[in-house]
Amino acid sequence: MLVEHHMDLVMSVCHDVVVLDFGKVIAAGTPEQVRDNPLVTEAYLGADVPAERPARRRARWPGHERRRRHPAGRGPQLRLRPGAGTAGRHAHRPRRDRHAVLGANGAGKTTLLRTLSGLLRPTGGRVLFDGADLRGVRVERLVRRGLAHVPEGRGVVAELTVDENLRLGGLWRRDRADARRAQDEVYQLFEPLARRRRHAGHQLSGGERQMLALGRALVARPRLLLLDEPSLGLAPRVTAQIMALLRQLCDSDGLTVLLVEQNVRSALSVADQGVVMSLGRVVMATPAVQLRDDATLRHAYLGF
Amino acid sequence: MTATQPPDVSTVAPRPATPSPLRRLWPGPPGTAGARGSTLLRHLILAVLAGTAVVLVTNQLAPYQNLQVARVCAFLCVTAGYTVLVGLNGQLSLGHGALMATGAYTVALVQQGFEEGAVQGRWILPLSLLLAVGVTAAAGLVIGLAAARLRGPYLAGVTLAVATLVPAITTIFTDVFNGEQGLRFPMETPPAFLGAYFQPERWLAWVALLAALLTMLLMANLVRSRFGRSLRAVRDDEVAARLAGIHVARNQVLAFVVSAACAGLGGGVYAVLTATVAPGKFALDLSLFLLMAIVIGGLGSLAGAIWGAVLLVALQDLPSLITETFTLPSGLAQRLEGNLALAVFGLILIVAMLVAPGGLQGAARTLTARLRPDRRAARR
Amino acid sequence: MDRFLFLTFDGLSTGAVYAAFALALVLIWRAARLVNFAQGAMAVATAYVGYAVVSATGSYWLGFGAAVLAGLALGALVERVLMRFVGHANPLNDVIVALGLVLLIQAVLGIVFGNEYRPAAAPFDTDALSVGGISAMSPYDLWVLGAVLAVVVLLGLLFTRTPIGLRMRASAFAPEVSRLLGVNVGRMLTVGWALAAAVGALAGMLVIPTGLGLHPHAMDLVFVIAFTAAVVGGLDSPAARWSAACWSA
Amino acid sequence: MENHASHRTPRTRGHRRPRAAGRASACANDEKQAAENVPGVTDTEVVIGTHQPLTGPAAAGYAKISVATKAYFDHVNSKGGVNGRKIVYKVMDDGYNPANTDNVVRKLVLDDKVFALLGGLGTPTHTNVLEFVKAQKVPDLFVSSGSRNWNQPDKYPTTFGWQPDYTVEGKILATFVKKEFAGRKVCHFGQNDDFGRDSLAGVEKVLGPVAAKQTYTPTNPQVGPAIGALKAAGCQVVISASIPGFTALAMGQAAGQGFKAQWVVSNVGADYTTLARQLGDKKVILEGLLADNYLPMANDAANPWIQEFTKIHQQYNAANPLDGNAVYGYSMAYTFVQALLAAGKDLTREKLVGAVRKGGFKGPGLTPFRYSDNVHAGYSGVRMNKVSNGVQSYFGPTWTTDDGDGEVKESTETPNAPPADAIPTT
Repeated sequence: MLVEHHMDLVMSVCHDVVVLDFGKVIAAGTPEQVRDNPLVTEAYLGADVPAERPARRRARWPGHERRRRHPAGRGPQLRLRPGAGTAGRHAHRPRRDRHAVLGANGAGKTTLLRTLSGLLRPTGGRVLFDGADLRGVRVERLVRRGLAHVPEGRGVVAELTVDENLRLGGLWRRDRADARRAQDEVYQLFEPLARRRRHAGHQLSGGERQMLALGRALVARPRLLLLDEPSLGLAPRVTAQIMALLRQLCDSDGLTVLLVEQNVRSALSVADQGVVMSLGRVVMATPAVQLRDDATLRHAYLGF
Repeated sequence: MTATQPPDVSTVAPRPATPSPLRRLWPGPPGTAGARGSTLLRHLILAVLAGTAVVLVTNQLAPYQNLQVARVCAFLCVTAGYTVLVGLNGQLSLGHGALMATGAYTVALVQQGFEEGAVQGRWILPLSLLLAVGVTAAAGLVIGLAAARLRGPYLAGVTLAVATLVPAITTIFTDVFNGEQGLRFPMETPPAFLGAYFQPERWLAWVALLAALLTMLLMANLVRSRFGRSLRAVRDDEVAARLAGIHVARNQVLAFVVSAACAGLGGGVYAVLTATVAPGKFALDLSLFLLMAIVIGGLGSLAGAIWGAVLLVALQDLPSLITETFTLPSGLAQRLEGNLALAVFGLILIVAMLVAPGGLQGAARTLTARLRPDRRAARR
Repeated sequence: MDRFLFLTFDGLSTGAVYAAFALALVLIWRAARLVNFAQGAMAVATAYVGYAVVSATGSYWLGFGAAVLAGLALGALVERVLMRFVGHANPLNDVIVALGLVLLIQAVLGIVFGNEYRPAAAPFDTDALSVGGISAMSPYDLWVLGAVLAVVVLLGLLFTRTPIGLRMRASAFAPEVSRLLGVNVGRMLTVGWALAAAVGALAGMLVIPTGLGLHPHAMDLVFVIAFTAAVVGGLDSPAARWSAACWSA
Repeated sequence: MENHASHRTPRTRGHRRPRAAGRASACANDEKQAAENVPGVTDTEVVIGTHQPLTGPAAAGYAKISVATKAYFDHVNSKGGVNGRKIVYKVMDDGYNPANTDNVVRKLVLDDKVFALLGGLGTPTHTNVLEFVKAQKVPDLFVSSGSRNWNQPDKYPTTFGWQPDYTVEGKILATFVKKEFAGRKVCHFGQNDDFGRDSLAGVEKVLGPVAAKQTYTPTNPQVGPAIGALKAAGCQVVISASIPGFTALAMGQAAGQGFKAQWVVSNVGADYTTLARQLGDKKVILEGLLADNYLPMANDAANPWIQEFTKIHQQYNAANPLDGNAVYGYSMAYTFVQALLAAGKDLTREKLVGAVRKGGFKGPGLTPFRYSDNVHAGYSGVRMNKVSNGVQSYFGPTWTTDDGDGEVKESTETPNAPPADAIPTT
């Protein structure tokens, strides 16, 4: 018996496949049967994000009125040159505001983000942000330059309260008043958090933790947001809400988002640009629309 | 690198019922029973060779050097078992000095009992050592049972308390243990057939050597046995070990008992070497020095245990060596005496940990690997 | 009954010192996940500094301040030049380096000051005050209790009420996340060590006048008791630690 | 090698093991050693050794004894040594840890091949090497401790004590207390080893059971509870067998608890200079302290012995104060030189042991030695002293007794004058 996430492997090795989703068997049969099951596709790729914005109210990027627009009217430019990262990657120049990095387990997506934010040291190449090389800049300084990274597993400090977690996000800022404001805005944006201010991080649900991690990153008023698997372990509806919010944040402001996702469909529903990685390399970078709509392409690069 | 192609499922044919491929992935030579037999044999040959070599060497040594050989062997009994516990099973005990004390006091009390009863015989020594192993193993069981629920610094804390409590017990039950002054029993003398002028220290070295070889032999086989593998499994991942069918708590308790038994034997031999025991010999520093010895030797490695045992003995001679080597003005000399050696030792510890955290054995391994051209080529 | 009361009061101030020392151990445990076996030796070293200042200036309070400052400096120094470079792959490495440091510090103290007990003056009378014919606590005991209480309250405020306290807690619990949020985790570690060593120095200054005097090994027993108390009480639960410290006293 | 083999053959015949080659060389070594001259003695040198707590918790004060002993030997060597031999005094640090004592004594005897051991310090430490010393037949002179262990000529024929043993001292202190504090409640405070036990035994021989007795462990400075118990028992006189650190601690605690009793302390822990140093500002509580001693007081500048010792001290040991520890070291070294002289020019271990057994040494001490063929104990008594106005000085008679049931009597010994340069001539 094999418990696996990686579909390539599963398809090549197994005769019988059973797919579980939240503890329920949603499909069983030969690999072919399973692959064609729409429920499986949804579980794996995620449901389509609803087209309309959340009805309650317009999501607002905290402080977007005050934010200085980037001179080019866009977010900062991110360059990845060949050789960057552990195995060397193809050149990749995202030119839009939202980039989804896609790929199977072990493709190097998380490594890419960790290299960008300096948690890992690149073996070669450069990491340019706003034209400046980020190599050699200490991780804790990057947030001052406008780069926020929400790590995989959400990174909520479980021992601290919601309020302390949020405060932590703005501690580095000299403008205490604005940090305070940003914090209030996050509470407005994520109402569940406001209700649980005094609760410790470990008392929150998965969705609340994701909100908290995202909100905490926003308190820093970043220009580039690196998001690692925000949908991991979340109910599809919560994922949808978060994706919608991301889209709004980018639209309403010059925030550039680099999103790492396994949940391909929801990621592509948000992204302008899709970047596919495999075995540590960027194998394709193309507009998200193309990846989303072209089944052959998706099939070829993402295994479905 | 090209894009990953979707798999062609049709080519995957049903496989015939062959033995699980996992079987082949499992490391180890084919034919397990035969392999184990040969391991035992290999270790046995190695032990006999090593023993013969050391015996030959002891014949050439002066009394004091033989005593040092004996001391190394006594400490080796302890460090071998200790390194298995800390290095392979991942349980940090700071109480092994106290376990040595248990063995040592058992030997002393047994021998004193026979002395008072005017019983003599060459069997008293092996019997008292056997009892020392038994009693210490029982003490190890008690501590191990408590320790099986504790991890990391908590275990260290409890065993540290043991290390300070056991010497204190001797001052509380003064009638039995004679407080700080400890117990004395008759010196072990060479058997008559070796001749009246046989060097007593050489005989002591042989006794200690036998104990050390026995311990090393048992430990070497244990490390490569099923039990040894489960020790490592528990250290690396308790949950995985549990899933693999290992009874984690039992495994840990057993590791503690085995290691305690070794400490008991070592402590017993150590007591025999001087024919005395006293709580001051098994104070907290001994436990800490034992730990340093196995860590500097290289945790979890039996060869490292030898390094550690040698280090422990060398350490005792360091102070006099340093003060003899340098002649200093008397005022300064008084302050340097003793202190300088400790300072040097502390510095060595720190530097060793920073430069060679794998211990001496790790450093030796790296060095030999570097010196061997074939390995180097293979690495490129 | 008199004696019982006396022992209770006597135990209270001794327990407070042990608790303060245990607190120093816990501070480093929380900040760096290691038990600082050199805590006792470091505290003795700072006490030597303190008493050197006392004998030079004649003022206990200057010496006391100097000891605490020396604690801050020594803690930061040990973290910056030593512990930072220890490989943390094996937690034992920290233990060994700390033990090496113990030997080194005690030997250096022995070389510089000699291996003899030096008198350590107490700032207050150590004679017990008599309340209704029962000798209860001495002014010195009161000072000890007050000082420890003040330290605990101040540390509590520091950790819960100030940005640096929040930073320290965050970097202890989740160092990587904290770095991503702009917290200089390395610096927080240094601050943690400095604070812990200062608390240890304070405990040393409080306990040494009640013992045999100033000596390179003066804190050995205190360390063992405090460590046992800290572990029995739970390195991660402050309330239990207090009761354990009082119990062990 | 060949000649040795011929000696050996009859002894080992029939028991030979296969490893003949190895054994042959082994026995050659052994016999060569046995045939050698007296260890540690040449025409120009005699090497002796000792174990001392130069570091560790017992180093306080006691570390200065061996320094003084060495200074005295330097002095003697500068005047030509003893019988033309210079004394080489090897001092090994054992940190008061018995495990180290084992090691350093074996190193001294087996490796450095010392002629004799002199003044090994400490009861728990030296107890550990008795069996070894006996097996090696090394003269083990003047152990620096008042335990009665050293006085077992049948069991340990080469070991000798030097200072008055704790039972002798206890008997004399108790006799004094019985006389001066008749009717008072007398209690005992002691170290929980031979020191405390032997002292208590001596006290109870004279006084009968004491009203209360408490002990302390030298590794634990918490003496509060023990002192509290003595106070609770209503003690009016406390006879204390404690080392200096604990005398100071106990008296400090007693003052702290408002426990006002007369302290009568063993000479081991009653050196005023040491106590005052430790108590600092609180040294006033030492006023009226009663203690005993058997050597000239270090502060007695009029004493001819102290005058001689001061000269030696200034030349060879100026870095340290001339206190009780230094006087101890000088006096013991003086006795050793006497024994060495008495052993004669053709020095052997047997002769040295014989010379001490013969006894009759006269030196700085106030009482005679007890050495004889069946007594290996040193000084036979003490004299009381008292601290007044910060000065510790003798008063009253000198008493002597034995460690058995012998009565305590006043000594008739007249003080000896030191020889020229304080170097014995006979």
